[in-house]
Amino acid sequence: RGEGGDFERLVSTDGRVEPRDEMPDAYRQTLIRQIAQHAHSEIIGMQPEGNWISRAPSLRRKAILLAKVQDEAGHGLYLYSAAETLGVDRSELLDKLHNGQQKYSSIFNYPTLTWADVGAIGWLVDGAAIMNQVPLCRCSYGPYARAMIRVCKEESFHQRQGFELLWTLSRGTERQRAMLQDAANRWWWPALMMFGPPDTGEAAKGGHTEQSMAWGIKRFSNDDLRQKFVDMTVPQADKLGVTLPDPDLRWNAERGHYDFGPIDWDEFWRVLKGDGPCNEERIAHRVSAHEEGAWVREAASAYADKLASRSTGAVA
Amino acid sequence: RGEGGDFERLVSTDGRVEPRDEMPDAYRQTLIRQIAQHAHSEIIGMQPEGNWISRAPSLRRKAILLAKVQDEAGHGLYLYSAAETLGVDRSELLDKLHNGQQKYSSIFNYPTLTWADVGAIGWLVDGAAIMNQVPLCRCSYGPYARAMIRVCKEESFHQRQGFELLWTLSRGTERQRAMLQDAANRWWWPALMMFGPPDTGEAAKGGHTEQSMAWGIKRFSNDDLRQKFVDMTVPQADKLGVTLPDPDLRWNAERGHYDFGPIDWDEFWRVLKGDGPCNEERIAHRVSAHEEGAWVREAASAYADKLASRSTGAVA
Amino acid sequence: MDKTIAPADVTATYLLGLADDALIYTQRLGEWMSRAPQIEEDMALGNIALDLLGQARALLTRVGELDGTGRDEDALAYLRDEREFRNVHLVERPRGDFGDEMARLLWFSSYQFELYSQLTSSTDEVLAGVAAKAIKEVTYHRDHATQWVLRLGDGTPESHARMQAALDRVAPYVDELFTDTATDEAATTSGVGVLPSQLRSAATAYVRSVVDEATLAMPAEPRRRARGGRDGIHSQAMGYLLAEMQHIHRSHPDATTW
Amino acid sequence: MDKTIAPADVTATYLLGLADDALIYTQRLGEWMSRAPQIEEDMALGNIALDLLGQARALLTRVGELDGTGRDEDALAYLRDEREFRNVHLVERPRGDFGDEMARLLWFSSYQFELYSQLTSSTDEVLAGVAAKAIKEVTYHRDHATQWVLRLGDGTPESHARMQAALDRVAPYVDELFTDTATDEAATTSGVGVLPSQLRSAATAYVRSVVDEATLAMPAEPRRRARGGRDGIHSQAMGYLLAEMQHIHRSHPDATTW
Repeated sequence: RGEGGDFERLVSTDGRVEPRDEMPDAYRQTLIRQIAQHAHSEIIGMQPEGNWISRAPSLRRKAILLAKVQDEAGHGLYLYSAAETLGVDRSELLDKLHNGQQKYSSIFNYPTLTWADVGAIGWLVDGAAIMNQVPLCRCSYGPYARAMIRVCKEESFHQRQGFELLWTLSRGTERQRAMLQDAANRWWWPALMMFGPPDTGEAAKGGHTEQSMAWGIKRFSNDDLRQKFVDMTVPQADKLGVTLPDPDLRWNAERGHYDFGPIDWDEFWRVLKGDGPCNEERIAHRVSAHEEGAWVREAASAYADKLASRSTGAVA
Repeated sequence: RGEGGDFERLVSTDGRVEPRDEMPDAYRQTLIRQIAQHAHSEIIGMQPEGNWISRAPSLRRKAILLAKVQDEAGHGLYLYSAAETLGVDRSELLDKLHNGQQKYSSIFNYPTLTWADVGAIGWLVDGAAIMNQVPLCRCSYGPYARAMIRVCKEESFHQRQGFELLWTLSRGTERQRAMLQDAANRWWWPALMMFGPPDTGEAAKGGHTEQSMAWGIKRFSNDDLRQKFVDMTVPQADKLGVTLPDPDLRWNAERGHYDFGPIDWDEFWRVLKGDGPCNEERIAHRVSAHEEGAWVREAASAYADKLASRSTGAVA
Repeated sequence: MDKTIAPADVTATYLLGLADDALIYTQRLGEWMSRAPQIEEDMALGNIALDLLGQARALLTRVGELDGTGRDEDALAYLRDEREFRNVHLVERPRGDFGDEMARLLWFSSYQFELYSQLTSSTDEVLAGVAAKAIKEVTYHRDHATQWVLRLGDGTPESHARMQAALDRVAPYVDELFTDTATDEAATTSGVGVLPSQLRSAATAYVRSVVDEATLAMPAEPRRRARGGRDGIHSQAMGYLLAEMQHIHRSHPDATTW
Repeated sequence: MDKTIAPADVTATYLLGLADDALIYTQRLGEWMSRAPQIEEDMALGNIALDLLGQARALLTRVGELDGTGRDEDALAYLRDEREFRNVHLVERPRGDFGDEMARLLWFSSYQFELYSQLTSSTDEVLAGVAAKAIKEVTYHRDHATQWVLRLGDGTPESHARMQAALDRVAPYVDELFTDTATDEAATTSGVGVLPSQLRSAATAYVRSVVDEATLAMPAEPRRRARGGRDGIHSQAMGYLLAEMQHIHRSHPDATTW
């Protein structure tokens, strides 16, 4: 403890770095950025799904959706707490979300246009998120790894619920099935983009992947995770009777994987840089909730101070 | 002209008093109050019907309703203009509406709960209004009388449209007919209250009716107008297949009129004094439109001043 | 309305009022998701909404069994028209600021607390069961509202003023909670229900104790009072709430499952 | 979307875009009734809404004749789902302040002015007739917006700032008005329609002249651009607009007349 060597040894032996351990500043900053982005994604992710709470077409689905959006708030909290162990605080991170210094997952810049989108988010977006997150349960930073274990457990539950919602539509009327197909058409490619730009082969040069892997934060490349996701999801689409919107998608027996067509990275970068359908709306919604709640948070803090000083007074 | 006798002579010979004529201050104040209340009723009356523009169940009805609400704005304008001939201005009258110093017809403190209410307002509320207003076309004050001629013409059109809407419902499904009956149940008594409290027999003492009649502002008592309205409306209800919610309602061959049951004047006074379903809402809606528009009105006025001073500058 | 539109069975009609209160309040609380002052509060309001939705579902299902129409919870929630909803105006009131929500929740949970405390001995076993479960939930709701009214009332000068204003704005909706209808009387006679008027003093005493401790004042007698919700007479806000809630369901009349 | 959901007939699909623009903008303008800054403006916005509703009704009726489904104007307005609406995002944008509305109206009426000026010679006679009538209406709409942008831009410092901010907020929605779709190209080839891209410079020049005279600045290239409306990809506001518009009609599936 206290020696520079501890960190290297911990990481190289697949041990867990804990908050009290020394760690390189770059490692700390990378983690803060990544955990914050992850937390922000949970919080912003409440909006596209929250959009359907009032309109859910059955009370059972309304309850499931309410519980899911509530879980996302919970995930946000665990993750902000994990980030706080690295010496930042939540309000600082929220400020950076609000002023654009920190990002959230670009997938949430797409709108939820039909009820089937709620299912598609569970099936595809949560599915992709889990693929990204399961390896993080073995992340070198202990608090993050432990938060991810809890998050992943709940996310798999959400993913199954999303699939089940779509399965119900797939057994439904023609219009329900059309709604399902349409949602798959719109969410498939953005879901594939969630793994980030290519980081193997030529594209490996200059990215963060290598360093993150060395630090035990990242375990698989974006491309490997994306392939795993495609391999997992195509059979599920078959079960739903959905045609995924990729004419190049086919089983490659030689590789033992599904081949898939080229991803429109121009769209990815465009949306990431602000020209997505909902970028402004998501941040404006979040900022307005934050600003409208300022007086409440101030009151809670003033009241806590009063209570503390009263109990001090009583003691004195 | 210029002699006190002119006014008395004009009024007693059923002539028209014009803005440039001298008139007793009490006459002027009575007219201002009455015309302003009438104008305010048109403006506030836009709200209960405007409530259904976005939800009208056919595009044809949506167009009719839009046009009707727009006509009400127009009526408000004629009437404020008529009031302005008496030496007040619109903004002053609007302030008095907003701060509660002047009233509007209490009927608009009831909510429009179903689509049939739009028809019921046309049939019953406009019907009662016309009954009140037709005699005002012969009012002793010229500008008011002329405004009323125009208003009454349009109101009769609205009244027929309202009836036609309900007639369509009466030929419709069971649920459409139930909606019609329910609207009649809820609007019948408030419509009868629109003629104001009793002002004949015992009740005649201490009211304003006598003076207003002497001045040629009022031509019939509240009770006479109410009776005329009942006599006109009962056969229309029959045509619609509607049962009016009054067990005492029946033809009295001896009187040559319909008898009807006692009116709940407690409800009338309660609503008038502020404890109606929508009093707060109507005024709050109106005040907020007014306040949100303040910057626009100020800009229009500043711009008009600039134009005026530019054209003066060009001349000089 | 009781005679013409409401289900014939008194118990069903009585339960429908309780169910609609919970359902419509769920709609309003759900609007807070992603809009609360802090993330913990998104979670808390979501929890409360879920509890109320659970109550609504159990009660609606029971109504469908009792009233002879064979409607399930969804038919009752999605396919009734505005005039057939029997909730009080308090719960349909449009979402205001967080102070308004805590004022509404304090009154509503104090009412529900007294209500369900008594209904555990309802002769309708389903209702008694719902009440037994709900009482634990409602105790938490009431405590949650209490804590916030204390914090806001005794927090900053701004929050004190805003919390007081919120209590004043909610005041016109309180009386309806404790007003007996003919259905209440019949349901009480049959041992199914309880008279709302008998809940008034305990609920009011609780609210008053919170308001006092929060250094706030109980509002003066309001100039107007909401009425008629139990007879299906609602505010103009209700139609918009139902349009939103029912639109997708009603847009698929031939769908049998979601 | 063109391949799967939209009516097969290109003309019908083309007209549906124009109809939906008018219909959805009618909904937003109708929200101003009783909420305008002055009574004259309630009347003016009501007039404009009525004109647009008239266009929408004529065009929807024509769509129903052409697309072979036999739907009347009401079936098309009330019984389509969100993904089947082909309007641009500009018209579905939630009502902002009066400056936002005038910025929207200036752009939309300038677009419609150029559009209908050309469509008077459409090979579809119904469309040519609608255009001939609409051109007079739209001339008034454009003039009305122009007068207000001048007053607000060159009025008070506050109104200048607010009008500029409104122009900036509307900027992301302008490009879509002038973006050609495959349907536009096919309809232009057949002589029914006109390419939106060919309307851009004249409409923009008009707006620019007004903005200049109003002492305002044309907004910089916006960071984001709305897209997809003609393919039925809308903003999240659209579902709520349709819920409100369609709820009563959809609540009475067996009603044949209103």
